Amino acid sequence: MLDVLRINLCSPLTLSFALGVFARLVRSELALPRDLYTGLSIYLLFALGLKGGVELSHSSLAEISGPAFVTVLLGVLTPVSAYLVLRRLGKFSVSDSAGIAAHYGSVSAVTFIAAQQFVTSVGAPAEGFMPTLLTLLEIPGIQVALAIGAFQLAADSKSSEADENAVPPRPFKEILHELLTSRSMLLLVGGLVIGVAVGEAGWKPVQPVFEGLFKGLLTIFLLEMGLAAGSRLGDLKKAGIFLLAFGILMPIVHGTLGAWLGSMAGMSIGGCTVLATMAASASYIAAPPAVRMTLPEANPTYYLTAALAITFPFNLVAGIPIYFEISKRLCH
Amino acid sequence: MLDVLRINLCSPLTLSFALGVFARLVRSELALPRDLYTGLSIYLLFALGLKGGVELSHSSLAEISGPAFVTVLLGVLTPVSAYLVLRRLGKFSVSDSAGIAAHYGSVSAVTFIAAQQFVTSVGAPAEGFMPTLLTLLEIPGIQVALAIGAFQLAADSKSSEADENAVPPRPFKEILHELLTSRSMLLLVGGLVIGVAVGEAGWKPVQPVFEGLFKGLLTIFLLEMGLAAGSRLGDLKKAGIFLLAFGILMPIVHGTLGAWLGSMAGMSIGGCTVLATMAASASYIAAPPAVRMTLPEANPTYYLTAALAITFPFNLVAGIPIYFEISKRLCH
Amino acid sequence: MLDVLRINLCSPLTLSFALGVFARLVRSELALPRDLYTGLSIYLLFALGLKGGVELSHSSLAEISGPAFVTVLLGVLTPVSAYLVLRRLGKFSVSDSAGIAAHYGSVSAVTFIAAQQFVTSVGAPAEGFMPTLLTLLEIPGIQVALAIGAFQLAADSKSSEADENAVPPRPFKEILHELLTSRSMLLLVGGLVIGVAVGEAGWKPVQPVFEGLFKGLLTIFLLEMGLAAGSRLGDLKKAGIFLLAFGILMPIVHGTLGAWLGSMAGMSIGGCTVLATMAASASYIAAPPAVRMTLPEANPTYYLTAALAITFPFNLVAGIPIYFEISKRLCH
Amino acid sequence: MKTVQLCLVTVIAESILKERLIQDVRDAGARGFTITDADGEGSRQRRVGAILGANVRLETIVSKEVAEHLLGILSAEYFERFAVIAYLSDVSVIRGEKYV
Amino acid sequence: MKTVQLCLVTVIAESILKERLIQDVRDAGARGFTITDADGEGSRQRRVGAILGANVRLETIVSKEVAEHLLGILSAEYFERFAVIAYLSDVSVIRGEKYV
Amino acid sequence: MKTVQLCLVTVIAESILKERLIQDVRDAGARGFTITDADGEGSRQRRVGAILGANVRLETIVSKEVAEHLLGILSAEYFERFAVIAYLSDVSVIRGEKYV
Ligand SMILES: Nc1ncnc2c1ncn2[C@@H]1O[C@H](COP(=O)(O)O)[C@@H](O)[C@H]1O
Ligand SMILES: Nc1ncnc2c1ncn2[C@@H]1O[C@H](COP(=O)(O)O)[C@@H](O)[C@H]1O
Ligand SMILES: Nc1ncnc2c1ncn2[C@@H]1O[C@H](COP(=O)(O)O)[C@@H](O)[C@H]1O
Ligand code: NA
Ligand code: NA
Ligand code: NA
Repeated sequence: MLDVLRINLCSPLTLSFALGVFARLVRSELALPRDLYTGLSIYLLFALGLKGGVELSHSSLAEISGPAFVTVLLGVLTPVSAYLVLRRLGKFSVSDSAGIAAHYGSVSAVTFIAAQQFVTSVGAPAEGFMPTLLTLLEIPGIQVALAIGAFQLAADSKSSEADENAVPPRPFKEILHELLTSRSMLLLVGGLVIGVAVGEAGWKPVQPVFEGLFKGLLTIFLLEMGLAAGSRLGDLKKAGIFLLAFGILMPIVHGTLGAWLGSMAGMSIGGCTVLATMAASASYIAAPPAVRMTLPEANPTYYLTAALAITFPFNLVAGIPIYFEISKRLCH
Repeated sequence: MLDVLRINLCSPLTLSFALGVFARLVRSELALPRDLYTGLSIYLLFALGLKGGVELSHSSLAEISGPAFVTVLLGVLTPVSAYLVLRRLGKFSVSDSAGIAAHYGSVSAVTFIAAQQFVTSVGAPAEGFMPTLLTLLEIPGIQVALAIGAFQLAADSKSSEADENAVPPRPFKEILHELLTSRSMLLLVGGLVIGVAVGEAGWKPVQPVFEGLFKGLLTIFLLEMGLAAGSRLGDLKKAGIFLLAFGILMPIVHGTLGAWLGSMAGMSIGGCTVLATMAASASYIAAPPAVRMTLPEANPTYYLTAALAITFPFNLVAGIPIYFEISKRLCH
Repeated sequence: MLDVLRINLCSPLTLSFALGVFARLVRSELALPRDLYTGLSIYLLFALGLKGGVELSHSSLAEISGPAFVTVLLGVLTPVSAYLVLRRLGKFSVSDSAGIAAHYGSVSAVTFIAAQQFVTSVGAPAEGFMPTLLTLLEIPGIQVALAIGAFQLAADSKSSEADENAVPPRPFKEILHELLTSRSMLLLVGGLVIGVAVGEAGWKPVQPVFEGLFKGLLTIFLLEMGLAAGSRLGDLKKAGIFLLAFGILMPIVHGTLGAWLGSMAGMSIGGCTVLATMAASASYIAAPPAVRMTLPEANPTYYLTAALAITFPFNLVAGIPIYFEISKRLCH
Repeated sequence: MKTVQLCLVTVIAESILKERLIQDVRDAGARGFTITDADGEGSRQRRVGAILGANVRLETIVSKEVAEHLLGILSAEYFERFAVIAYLSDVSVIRGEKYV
Repeated sequence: MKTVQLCLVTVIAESILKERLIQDVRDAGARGFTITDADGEGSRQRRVGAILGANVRLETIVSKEVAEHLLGILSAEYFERFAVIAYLSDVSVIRGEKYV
Repeated sequence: MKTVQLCLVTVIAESILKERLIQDVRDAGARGFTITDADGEGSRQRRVGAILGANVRLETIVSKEVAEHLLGILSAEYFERFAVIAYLSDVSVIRGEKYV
């Protein structure tokens, strides 16, 4: 376990995230150009899809159906559990609860990648179709949480948030369209399809870019993530002790659930670990804009701080190894 | 032939172009940052030049002179044929005809690269000096077409486009200077010269970037090309059926001409295919700004739609294999 | 010696710098997007630090202490010598002298890299801890020169530059903070620490990006440096003959001093050459903004032209080989 | 040269609203607009950087009526909930007919 | 603080004209200018993206005369054929002499 | 819609001053600001490109008093030594209380 933690802590990924946080703490002017950030996230999502597609071309529908089912199940369960905890125990407003829940119902691609790297490095690689599961998990969670929010707000008409004179112009099909055609979905799914279509033969010539550069560019991306997280540390106190606990305990609950469902679906230890990490992770690429647009009353400080400054580093440093240990016990 | 088509269709290049078009069709907000586009085109042109230079350092003047001559010949013939077809048959205005002809007289670097990839993948690599021919073909066609346009406009003084009170400030040497010092020329020619100077020894250390990453980055570039083409599909009806036919048939004519002249100059099947593709392709890097500046009355919708949304995908998908088949018959 | 010069001249680095200068001379519109420049410099500094850190993890404190000491010594001596020459012989104003001295007291990362490449290519690689010395030399020189400037300005209160009603808001600790938390320092030192922490094991997966792409991306960066230098050539006459001589002779003096101190500290020929180059080089990443902020009266035309358009190309083309010859004689 | 007095409406808003604002501007009857990227700070915290994007700055030259209409839409839809401000200034243009 | 009333000319134009506009601004007698990148839409279609570039937004603070002169150049050279608009507004500056 | 007349201060400055200017704007009492990147040319040479960065364009809507105060700070600290200009224009906003 300790050794496993070491592997994780001493990876360039974790450390360059830490460097980014540090840079903000010492009030450095270090910043990645915005276009570089956009370019890197486009690259990472597309590469993820392509590689996943090539690997998918080796696996049969039979193998996937089970894991796919439990993944969608996680996409429904996790936002609900997150919402209830935040609303009932945390006493957050409907909008805030639904907004945060949307992030924890979806999945963080970077955390997913870190988990993939981890299981490979400890010699328990995950199934080839994991990126496919990633695309399955990305959207439902957001939709479910936003639906809960909209429904609740409509319900308690006495609440100050009742007069929805701005939400009508945001019908659900519009939100769904935005999510389905969002950059991350298009690049992931598009990459998957292309990967399946071209197979190993077509993959070879582009492999140097989409596989060879992957970890290095991810390291640079994590520097930027660290900068973004670092600039949110100041908001931790605003977020409060409850959200801090939530950002650490909720992932463990969701992770355990994910590992268990994964083992039910007969996945390998590596696969369970990655699925657990997906369930435990909080999205900060697809979810934030969707929530901002649809639940503007939800306070971004809460969901961004929780997802980016609490849960992401927790998963990166301690979460993934924990989910690995849990998976080991569940998939004997 | 079918197999050849498959190779071409299932390449990541073609498919990520298609993904870009698809993204526009579903009205996705996916977009590459402008600086990424610029950076990628700078990389592609420079890498093209460097690699070409290194290969050029292996070939003798004797080998090149013939192919070089027919290339320049193509640079004079293709814009004239294009202009006449557009003006006489298509009844386009002088400016529009000259503007479109400038694009078809020049060459598309990306189409050129795709042809290079193709002939290599079918085991008929082109001569090492092809990038040199590319630089020879880029400019003359634009110049010739712009000259025709300016001359015609000056001639029929009764035409509404006669009062050239804005063209005088655009003397030809100025336009020529712009073209010769344009980004694409400098990077291509500069790369060639550097490549020749450093040779294999100097090439080795930079090869991982300028060769290793080439196809992968080109794939990303084609995603952007697809986005640009996709956003022009709406203009297809404005462009009209004639331009649609022109964008497919003119390349075949120019391609056949190119293949034939190539075989006359004793080039290999691969070389003829690439030369044919160059002749058949329409520039959308060097030509558009030159035409916009010099013939502002020419409607960009026509030349951009024809070059980018019709001819480019046609060549990418069907054109190149066709020129290959033609070349096979012409050279032996 | 001649052969050595050839190696240096025919490297893609030197030639693409030359291409950039040429592009400006022919008034081309070629320009790298600003974000690309920023991205590349972030990459180069971070990669430099990482690689240095991994190598540092192999060397002992004992080996480093001597070289580290002479490096800091150079950081104190070179700005002073530069200041005195400029003020006494060059009759430059206090601000201009201090401003230029700050650049020559610090070090140019790109020149450092070129020197590293050079000694490797001639088969006399430098010690693994050189990047550590780079970080030691970057800041002191700037600080010393700015201190001299501020002190002098305070002193001669009759000088027109006396009324320092703008400098008070720039206390030294603020300047020091800016320098210590500057992008280049954070990435270099951060990279070093990460490199040491992850060691060879963690380095492997990111090596393709941070080592494999290094020379190629540096080539592109030098294209931009060439463009920047080229756009300053016009200022050469404003800079005047003295600054031209200074930009060539001062480096030779500092280089000789560096080589000698290096040999005193028992460094290898390669190490002495690189240390000499560091002493001889003039910073144009860390120094310019620091000087601009702190000594606004100093004319940027002087320090930028001297550092970028005179000393940098001189070192790149002739300086490095010269320091190598000197080092060969000193470290028998 | 004969110029016409028109109204320049400048809107600064968080960037995720970009496409919606463009639609609102068209709906309000504007004949054109210009957009630039921007950072900023206001009653809400400093808007920079990656995750949620920064701001956009949208300018449109319109008639007094269209300006009024646009301000109406903006304050109804955005002012309370989103990081959005808008201000009016007088500008003179030639080819006045182009904008109304 | 004593301020002077001057004329701010803002020009929005398709980006390939950038260098030509800068020359025109200098020729018209302006002592300086500021340029930012922009997207936009007008009588011609939405100007974004890669191939032909988008727009530039050029500002220059000048005297009434220079402003008139500049508008003259712009409408003669560009208004019909290119995607270009220009508008005037009043601004007050200190150091008025700097701009004329 | 009821609007209030306020003062728009636009500052164009070399980009290394960005953080210092933001501080000055806050100190002067502004409630917010908007910043865009810009290139430019003036009495000092053309400001573009890499080494020292180009310009930033900062806008802040403030009361007449704050505007006066801000101009005072700017001219004391920057006008002589740095590439900085500033100008005032009148704008009308709704929610006037937001800015003062
Ligand atoms: N007083 C102001 N002057 C200029 N821009 C402002 C001002 N107040 C707000 N803004 C801009 O409007 C955006 C949203 O404002 P707010 O909703 O107050 O956070 C900010 O991010 C700024 O870019
Ligand atoms: N009414 C307007 N308000 C603001 N900007 C405009 C307006 N009309 C046009 N523009 C800008 O000027 C550019 C050229 O306009 P046009 O020639 O009408 O296409 C457009 O791309 C817009 O950026
Ligand atoms: N007359 C002007 N109109 C618009 N912007 C100007 C003007 N003069 C100067 N500027 C801007 O202010 C910056 C600094 O001006 P200067 O200190 O005169 O070099 C320049 O880089 C321009 O961006
Ligand atoms: Na999750
Ligand atoms: Na052609
Ligand atoms: Na030095």
